[in-house]
Amino acid sequence: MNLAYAARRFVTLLLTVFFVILVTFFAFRIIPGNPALAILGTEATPEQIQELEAKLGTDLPLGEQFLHWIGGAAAFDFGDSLRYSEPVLDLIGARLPVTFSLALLALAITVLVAVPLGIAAARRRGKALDLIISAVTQIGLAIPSFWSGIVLVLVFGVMLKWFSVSHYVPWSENAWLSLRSLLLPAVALSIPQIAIVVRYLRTTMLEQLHLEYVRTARSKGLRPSTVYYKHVLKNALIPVVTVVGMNFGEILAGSLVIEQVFTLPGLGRLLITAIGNRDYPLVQGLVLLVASIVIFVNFVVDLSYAWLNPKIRLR
Amino acid sequence: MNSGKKITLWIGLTLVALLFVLMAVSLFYVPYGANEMNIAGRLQAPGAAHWLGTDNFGRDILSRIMEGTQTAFSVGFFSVCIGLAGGFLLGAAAGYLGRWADELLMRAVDALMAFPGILLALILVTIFKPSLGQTIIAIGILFIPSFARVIRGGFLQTKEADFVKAARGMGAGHAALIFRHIVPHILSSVIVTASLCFSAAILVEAALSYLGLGVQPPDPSWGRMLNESQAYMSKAPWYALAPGLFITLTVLGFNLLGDGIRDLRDRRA
Amino acid sequence: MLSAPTEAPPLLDIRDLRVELTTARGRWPVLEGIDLRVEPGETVGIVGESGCGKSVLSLSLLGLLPPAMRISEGEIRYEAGRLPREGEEAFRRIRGREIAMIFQDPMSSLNPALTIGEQATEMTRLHLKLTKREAREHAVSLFRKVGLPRPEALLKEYPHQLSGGMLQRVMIAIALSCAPKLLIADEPTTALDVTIQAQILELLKTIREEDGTAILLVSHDLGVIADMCDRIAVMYAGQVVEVGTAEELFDSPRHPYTQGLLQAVPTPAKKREKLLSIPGTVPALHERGAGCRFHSRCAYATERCLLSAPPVVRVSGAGGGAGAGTGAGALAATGAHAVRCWLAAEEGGLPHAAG
Amino acid sequence: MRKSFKLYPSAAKLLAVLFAATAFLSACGGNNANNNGAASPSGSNSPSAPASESASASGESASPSSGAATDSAGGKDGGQVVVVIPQDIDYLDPHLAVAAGTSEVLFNIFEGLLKPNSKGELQPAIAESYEISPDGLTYTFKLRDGVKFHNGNPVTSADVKYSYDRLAGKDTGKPLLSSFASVDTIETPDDKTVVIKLKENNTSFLTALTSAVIPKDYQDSNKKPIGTGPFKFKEYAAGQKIVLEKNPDYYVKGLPHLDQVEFRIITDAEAAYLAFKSGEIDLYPRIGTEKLAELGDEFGQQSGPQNLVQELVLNNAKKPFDDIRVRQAINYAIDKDEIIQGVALGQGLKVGSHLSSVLKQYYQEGLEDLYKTDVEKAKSLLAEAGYKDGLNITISVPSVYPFHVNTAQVIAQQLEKAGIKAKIESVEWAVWLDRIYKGRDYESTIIAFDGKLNPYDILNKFLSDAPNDFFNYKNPEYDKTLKSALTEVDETKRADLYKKAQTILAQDAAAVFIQDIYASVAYKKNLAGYQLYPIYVQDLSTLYWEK
Repeated sequence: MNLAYAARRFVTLLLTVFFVILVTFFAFRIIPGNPALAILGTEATPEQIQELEAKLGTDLPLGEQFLHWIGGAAAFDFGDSLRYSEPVLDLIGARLPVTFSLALLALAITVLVAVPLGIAAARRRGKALDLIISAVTQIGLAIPSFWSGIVLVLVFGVMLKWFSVSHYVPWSENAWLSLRSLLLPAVALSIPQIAIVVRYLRTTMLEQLHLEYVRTARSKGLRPSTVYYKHVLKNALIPVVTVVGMNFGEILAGSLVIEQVFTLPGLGRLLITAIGNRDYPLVQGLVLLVASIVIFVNFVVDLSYAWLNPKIRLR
Repeated sequence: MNSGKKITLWIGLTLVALLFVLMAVSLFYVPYGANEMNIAGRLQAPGAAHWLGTDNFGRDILSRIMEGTQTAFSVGFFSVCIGLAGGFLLGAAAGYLGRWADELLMRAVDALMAFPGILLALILVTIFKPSLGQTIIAIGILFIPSFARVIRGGFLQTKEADFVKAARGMGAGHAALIFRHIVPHILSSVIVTASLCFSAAILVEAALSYLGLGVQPPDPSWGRMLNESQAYMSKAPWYALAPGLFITLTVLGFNLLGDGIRDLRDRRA
Repeated sequence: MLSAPTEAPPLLDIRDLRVELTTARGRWPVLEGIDLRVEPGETVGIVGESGCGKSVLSLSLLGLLPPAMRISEGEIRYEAGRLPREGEEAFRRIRGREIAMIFQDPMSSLNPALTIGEQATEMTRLHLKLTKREAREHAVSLFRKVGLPRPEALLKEYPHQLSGGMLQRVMIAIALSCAPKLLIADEPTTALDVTIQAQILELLKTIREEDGTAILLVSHDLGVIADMCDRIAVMYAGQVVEVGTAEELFDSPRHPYTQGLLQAVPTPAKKREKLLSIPGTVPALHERGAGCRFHSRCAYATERCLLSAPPVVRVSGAGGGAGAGTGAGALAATGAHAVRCWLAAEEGGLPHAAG
Repeated sequence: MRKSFKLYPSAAKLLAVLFAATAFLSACGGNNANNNGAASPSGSNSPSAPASESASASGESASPSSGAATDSAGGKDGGQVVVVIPQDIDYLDPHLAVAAGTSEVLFNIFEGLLKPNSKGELQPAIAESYEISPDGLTYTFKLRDGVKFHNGNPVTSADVKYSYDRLAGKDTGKPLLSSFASVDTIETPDDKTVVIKLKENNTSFLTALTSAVIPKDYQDSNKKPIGTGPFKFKEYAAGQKIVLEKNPDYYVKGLPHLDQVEFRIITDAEAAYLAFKSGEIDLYPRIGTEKLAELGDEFGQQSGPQNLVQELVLNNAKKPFDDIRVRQAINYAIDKDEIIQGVALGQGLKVGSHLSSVLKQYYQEGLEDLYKTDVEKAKSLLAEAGYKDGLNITISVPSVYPFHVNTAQVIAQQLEKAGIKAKIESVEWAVWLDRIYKGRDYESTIIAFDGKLNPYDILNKFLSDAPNDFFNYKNPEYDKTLKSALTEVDETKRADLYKKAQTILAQDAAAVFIQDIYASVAYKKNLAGYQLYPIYVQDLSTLYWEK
């Protein structure tokens, strides 16, 4: 039953990805814009353009191009970027670490900040601290992350000069500088996520606090902090992890916008440039990749939720 | 506890009402024309003549913010309408027909929902080409799955309820059943979703316009203003603060409103 | 004014305890005028239908009352020291180390996300300052003692992997791990099936005999109580209505409620006979009037029962001085058989001062 | 581009101003965001440029940019510089590269037989000297001694022949650069001599010889380009950066000063500005005027007019702009000064036709105020044309250029006063190129044109049969005038013909010629030796850090 469910979900997801790609492929080719022109600029002669089109293969019939692309994609060959004449996979591979470390850092910040806040709110439910936290999280949900990004840049990058604002340093080069270059965007990205997790964690904590094992733990004379952080948190986190997992897609998508604010050489900027250039293989590759990652993460989280639940939860 | 939850509702209502009034006023009166330029008086700091200062063309920021409420509200309203209409068709069909229709439609909805919103909006808006109308359509499409899910859930719940069965037993037609009996029962969930989607619409529009893909000049849009203000960040920080603040306030207002209504409903239930 | 049969101070001495529940509509007494003593090594049972406040009483002893409830009057003494009414820190020093507690449903009382070993060792590591390794060894020896198979392997398992009976043994082992002087067992067998029930009760008996641990056994099942306890307190609607030794209560129950409870106990003799159950239900908090709280279900109720609260009457007792006992003392007096009933007062029990 | 036109023998003097290495619309290449300032301005010979120029006697000067070379003492050398550029490059292969943004980078790696200096004058580079036959058909170049490729091999005539044959498309039949279409043969009598024979005279041919010389038979130009320039290619990360390092064997003594230069690609102007302010970027070419004003004294800066003409382009073939009265009315309605003040913050020079005053020799003065702002006149012209009750038009602007978008907003305001309602339509750059520039499907648009020192190459866009006449401008008289200018030997007469062509454009109100947008560059205070060029290049060889 579980296996059948998983299989059915998986097939659905494959179809989703295929559908997204189909739409992306044809829609982008129907709208105006010519990759050859975008590459060569205004000074190109019609001959130069034709020649480049022939070289790029964008002069072939659409169906043929699609079959060709799908055929390649099935073998993990996503073709060459029209703009950079490099394999799409290489380009994506070079940018993926940026977006990924940004998303992971944002995730880490989210967890580090949201967990104590959520617990504090649950412990002090109804008290001033709880109200303040809940007000702040409401605001956190409402602030557009690119705006908080702009403000962070202004304050920390330009006025205080504490952080790098454009120069991305890869982890491999210098972990500390890399962290510094990603910290501000990660903070901007994590603000709404923190708000979501705090609110969710507070609710699940409160649900957990009614459960009997909490009373048992207290009856053992444990310190309140042990009770909250060890006993309750571990249980409350299970649903929270699910929420975070589900939101991973949103973080990833949010990083697409934030990269623009902080000019990080990540997938988002690659995608926006690729759209501007009508770099079809690159756009398709990126959309396919992002869609696959998000959908796959959701799929895994979804399954783990269904699977973990009966085992971990009693009843 | 009780009053605490009501405060949410009241703050939300107040914020939304204030913004609504601001929008209503802007239809008839703005201090200066939103597009009226005064090159000599560019980038003035907030003061008596211009409460929120002026932008790089010497346009009054307050006037632009006020007219921006029209953009924000129309994006919110119309995209929610599109989402609601589409979501109602899908959700009602799935919930009312059940079985394979339900399975099929809900798989589609799941698929759409699994896709990050802003990315979808980005692709849609590129395909449709950037402008106010197309932005609304793109965002509206984004909301269809959320509404479909809520409406389907409501249908499934109420379809089996006694009063619906009774009505069916008394020979009520499909349309009558849906509109007279089921719809009123799912109304509150739909209102909550609408309210939350409204604020989401404003956020997405702001993000798209900020990326230069949404509403285009000279239409005053808060996101667009943020985009333009970035060039004058250190010289005229108020320019970037005002639109950001209004986006936040509007989103906050509708979020609180939605939460408040939900709390109210939950307590009644 | 009361003479205790033993020289040492009682292990636990509850005096005139009142617990209130605060709601939006006001404050309601959940427990009222509770007097109860537990001597070292003694097993005291608290019996009553659900909703009569047994669990609240046991929770109040360790400061585990829900946030909306608080002790508003009276005091609890432990080894002659007074326990605080609230305050997490003060209770923490007693919980687990001095007074341990086991609960009704072992499956929900253990943390589903932590291993058995983690839950079995954290208390000894905290209170007895054992090292991780010592704590594990200690836990293993306790697991053996409570009759758990393959104790080492158990440490690594999660609660959902064990059966209810095993879990309750684990709970008991954990509760005993700091060698507490008092074990509060709140319906320890209710959630278990009958054969397991007997085993657990056997285990509790062994513990009492081997370790000399005093046990406060809370149960709605008079049969369980009878089997285990030296003395029994019967609770009804937030009050102790009758207290006495097991023999006294079983041989000569004075309160109509106690009598009703006894008739409801299935015994081999009554097999096939229709069990008599008490008609009606325990009155809710806001339904408790000025008179006897049992009057609505009592076959002997008179107008007086409705109008004024019955006195506490001592019907016999080791300390048995005539007229002894205020309300606060009579029911608590160890060894005394006392009852809160107009009927007993009229029948020539030892009248309460107020009566 | 046009491939066949009649040419007369040209004098060597011509060179001073003929230059076509990088010729683009201002909008060129960049497909991404950019400065608030000009779309893609080229440098100009700014009066404040610190670099000195050697007197450029046409054929024989020692080095293309020797100014800084002579005084290069030991203290100047070393260090590295990070330069921000707004877009990625299209090809590393200099013969394939078309985009302006690429040429400005490759300028530091490659050289041709000739090379422009910062005044736009052509100087011998790989060639040491040259002669042109009186009939203008035979060019004889003598190569300089000691010029080496970055791989260490000396440059021979065979390399030159290979490179220019490749550009002329000798193998494929399709020239890579249209200027080479007129090449008949390239001969190499010896290692140091190159003789180029043309099929027909072409006054603009010499400028084509600034095209890069690459090693013979070298196939990896697009991966690891090898040239002869002051810097050699080190590393390219697509969309991120291009790193060059010092060419220690550069034939100009003492140049370059820097050990390494990095072109960092930051497509977002705001981010580039922040990076510059925070000190991560050392040199910010084409910084927006707004930003420049904001920088203050902490940074060094230069700015001046350049060869970049911004226009409101009107589709002459489309209603209502097919009516000259409408075009004139719009010209009257627009206040160029307000645009210069409001959008360029004064950093622009009013123009009256399709040529910048940078080309003094050919510039027709007095056209700037041919249509002095006059709302009433605009209204009456409109009424004459049958638009008494107003007119609705659409201005399509490439959304990647905030400068043009801002201009559109100001213009819309101005037109409204004359009863013209202008709707602004933002289009993506890719769409602009495809639909507007190539497809000519638009009413009006705003763009800037730049980058050439040869007036013919600038003005030929308006020729009726020009493939890029997206103005849809057709005027036989203009065609005749411009074509005769190309073949006119006499300098003065030729200049007059170019001036006449400008006047025709202005009188026909072919477009609204707004301004030559200043080029501005900002750099760290202790960075010296920067030279503004009137073309789209960055010459980093003369940069050095002040100690």
